[in-house]
Amino acid sequence: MWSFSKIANLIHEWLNQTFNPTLATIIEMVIVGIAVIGLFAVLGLVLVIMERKVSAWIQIRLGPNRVGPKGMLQSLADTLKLLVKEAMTPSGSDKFLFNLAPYIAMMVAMLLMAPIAFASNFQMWDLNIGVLYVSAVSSISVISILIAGWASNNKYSLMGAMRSGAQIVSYELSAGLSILAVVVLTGSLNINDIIQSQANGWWIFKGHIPAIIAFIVFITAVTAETNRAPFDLAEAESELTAGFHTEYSGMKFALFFLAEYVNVFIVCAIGATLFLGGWMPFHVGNWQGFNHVMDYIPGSVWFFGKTFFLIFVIMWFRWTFPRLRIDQLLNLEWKYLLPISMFNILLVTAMAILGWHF
Amino acid sequence: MELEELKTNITELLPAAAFEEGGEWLTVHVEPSAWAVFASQLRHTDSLFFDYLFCLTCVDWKTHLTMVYHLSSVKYRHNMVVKIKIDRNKPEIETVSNIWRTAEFHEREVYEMFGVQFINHPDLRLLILPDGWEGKKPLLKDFDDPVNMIKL
Amino acid sequence: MVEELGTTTEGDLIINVGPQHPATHGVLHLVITLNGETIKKVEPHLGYIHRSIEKMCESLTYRQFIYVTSRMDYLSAHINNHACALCVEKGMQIEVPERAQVIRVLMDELTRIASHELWWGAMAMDLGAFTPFFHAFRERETINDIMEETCGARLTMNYMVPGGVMADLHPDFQKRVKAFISLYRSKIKEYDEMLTGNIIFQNRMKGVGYLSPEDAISYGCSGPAARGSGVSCDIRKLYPYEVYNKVQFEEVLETAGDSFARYMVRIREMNQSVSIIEQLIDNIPEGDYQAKTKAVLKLPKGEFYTRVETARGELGVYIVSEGATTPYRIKFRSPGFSNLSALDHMARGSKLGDLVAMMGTLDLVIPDIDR
Amino acid sequence: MFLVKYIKEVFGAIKSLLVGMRRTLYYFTHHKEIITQQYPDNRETLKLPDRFKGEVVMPHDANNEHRCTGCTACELACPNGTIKVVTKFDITPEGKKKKAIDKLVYHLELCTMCNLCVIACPSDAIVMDQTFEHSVFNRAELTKVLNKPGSKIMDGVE
Repeated sequence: MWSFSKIANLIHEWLNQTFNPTLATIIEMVIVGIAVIGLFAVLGLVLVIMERKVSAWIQIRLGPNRVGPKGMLQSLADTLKLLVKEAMTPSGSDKFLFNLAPYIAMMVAMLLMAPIAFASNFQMWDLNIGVLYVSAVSSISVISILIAGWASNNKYSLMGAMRSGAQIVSYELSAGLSILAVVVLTGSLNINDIIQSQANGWWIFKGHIPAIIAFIVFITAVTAETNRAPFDLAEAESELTAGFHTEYSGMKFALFFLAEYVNVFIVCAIGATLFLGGWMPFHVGNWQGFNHVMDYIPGSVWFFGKTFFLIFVIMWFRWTFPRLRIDQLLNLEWKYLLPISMFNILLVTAMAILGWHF
Repeated sequence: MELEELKTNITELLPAAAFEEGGEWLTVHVEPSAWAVFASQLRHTDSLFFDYLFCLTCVDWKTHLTMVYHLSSVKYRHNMVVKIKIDRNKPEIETVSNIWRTAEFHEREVYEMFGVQFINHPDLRLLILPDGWEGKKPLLKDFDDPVNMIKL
Repeated sequence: MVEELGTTTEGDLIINVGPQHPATHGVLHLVITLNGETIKKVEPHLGYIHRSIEKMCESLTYRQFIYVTSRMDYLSAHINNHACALCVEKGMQIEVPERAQVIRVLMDELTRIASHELWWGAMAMDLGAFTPFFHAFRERETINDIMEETCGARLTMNYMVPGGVMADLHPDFQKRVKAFISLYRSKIKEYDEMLTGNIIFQNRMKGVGYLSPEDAISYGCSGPAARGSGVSCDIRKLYPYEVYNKVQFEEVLETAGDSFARYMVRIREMNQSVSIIEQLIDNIPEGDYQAKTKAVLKLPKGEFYTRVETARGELGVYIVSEGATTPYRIKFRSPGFSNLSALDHMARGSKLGDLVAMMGTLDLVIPDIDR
Repeated sequence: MFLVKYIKEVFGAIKSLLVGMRRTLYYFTHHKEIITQQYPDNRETLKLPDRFKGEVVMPHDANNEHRCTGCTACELACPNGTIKVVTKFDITPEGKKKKAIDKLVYHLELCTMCNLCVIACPSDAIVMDQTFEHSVFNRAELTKVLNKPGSKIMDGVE
């Protein structure tokens, strides 16, 4: 069976034979870095065109259809436009911080890539606290938004940044708690262990209703954490023009834009890993024949299929719902999501102790 | 309320009121000095209860200005028009924005378009014209703007 | 709230919403004093699109000035023209043929639906839901096509002339209006599914921008803005013009006085308009579409005032005539101007996000406010 | 009870959201509902109604003859000064002087397509055309002379 892990091992072995181990590690790092940046660019292009097509079809439009076949190269053209556009720095801004903010946003998104398992044994960094790492690093992204809003010297930006701060800090909680539900069920923080534990069925099916509740809470919370509509208060086009990136243009804006989409990809990948089994094919209990057939579909296809399904759900949210107000947003978190997920953790713990899950 | 009945009621309130014939609605001419009290009476007298000021404007008659107030009562559904002649060289009249809140904006519009000073208006500033507008008031008949007005 | 609303103190955030802002739908400029996210004061600055239409009309003849009024409230252009034509007819005492009256009412109601459709989409977009905008345009486009076929233009029709309408109805008119009604009936349910019933939308609208009936009257609000507070002010019912006294329709009233009530008034008003059209579409009387009028119209000396109900509220046309071919003074009492004056009162103490909902449900059209 | 109310609230909210999502999913999957018109590509099929007010034109027949008598009714009817009629005097075969148009100048940039000139014209010399692509690179191109060079008035039009 064709798989990424074999190619990766092949390269690893060849490098170790040719160079000394230190050099080989450095070369591997460079390769991984380039691969991540490449993945970033491709993800950005694919997700932007996907978002535009999804929104167009929902809005009874055609969407981009002129550049390339069926408009598929539209986002490439957009990138080109953003690259040649003048990246302005407003005169009253804090120039260092203003230019730093987009890079922080990018860096956070890149760091989050590390523990994600794209296929069986195909992972940049298999660390034993993968899930904890993800939730810890993802909360750094608020810093880039706060810096951007503060350094712009624009009232709209500042308000957007402050909203975003309140929002991300509070939604971090329920996202963490819903992740914890799966951690309790598996008893491990390691992403590979979590995926392996779903070999006989995904947690969303095995975990009864509590897992479904955790999944819904997770999807809601990460939508808010990535500042996507209906929780896009940091941008809130009709209230704050463009929120924290009002003053950004050209490539600096593009970095924010890209970071947003990559963040969406990452949280959906985490969601797919935790609840839908990551690269693990669809297995049902002890139907050996069925499971065997499913194994013929490569793990990476499963992984990307699940992730893109979740991305579609998040886009579907965006093009259906109106935006919440800032106090309602916090109400939703503190009065609904947090109590529900806390109660849910209790249920899941009881379930895990009593072994009620499949 | 019928026209005649309205007329008697108003004569009771303000014996000096002069009525104009021929209009669709009852039209009353009032002296500027009597207006502030009369307006309050129109609004608060139970049998009249003119609570809806639906139009407030000014007409430049070259010799004088006339303030025109169109009043209506949501409760009784009767309408009337109040007209007040004011001096063109020193246009001044008491505000009614404390009685009908909508008058605040309408009076600001009349102030900048006709130059009428509304006494006791809470916030008499330019509303439509650009800040720092000097000179003639645009809706006066002798206003002339050779740059922006196109004569056909 | 500790601090006094309506004042500006040290440390307050003053932001300019507009003249270029996504939520103002035009060049409205609001200077907002904020304490955190809470609005303390809203101060409108107008005039960015002021063309002094009142002054312009003083140099246009009674036939010519009607077209300018399309540019005031461009979303109910037809109703504006109607008001002017009615005022001239009142002055000249022209008897309008029954057919022309019915045509006018049909066009008015179609315009009203088109205007409310656009409002629905734009308001949803203000609240962050982008999809309804395109769905509303689908229905509105059908009306625009009907208008284009009969009047020759899509937005600023100039179909009214003193004494009737400019041209007879297009032969396909009835067929196309019926097609529109069946489309409308099938799609209006989706509006409720997508927006009205949505929990986020209801939370954004309910209890936001409360306007008591007394305040609504005092601020001179009219149209859906006042009817949402339970103030009966539909000119079509109170002072019927044309054939409005011959058709059955209900004056839509909601009592809550908040943004959601104003929203519901407009949604229900669309249904009432459709029912008016249904009553009239098969009963268009035969006859002339225009009364015989003199080539040069001269209004007798005097003052004439007409009130009509546009999509946004009560439009008053006040003509002072000196017996010449042009009006001596003309005043348009535009609904938006008065409705806007209530915005400050409504917005104080609410959140910045609510301002968008309030402006959305007041349905401000800036050229109508500035004139 | 408080808890029952709370749970009902949550489920009601989720249901209302799902109703909206079902509607948008319907449109996502039903591409026949798409109403986009791809404008420059559909020029051939795009037909505007006959009454559409695009611009004022003066129809000429095969003999390069129009119906305009130069009465300036359109000029008087126009609210914006869009039309300027320049008249001249022709000598008729009988030797009489007759008023005729030299040029009918039409400023498209001032025109609001209000149709008042067309209904004012006593001899139906001008009509509204259905063109709508009016953009040009030079403003002067918007000032047009409606009568074609060398044209003359049709026989029998007074």
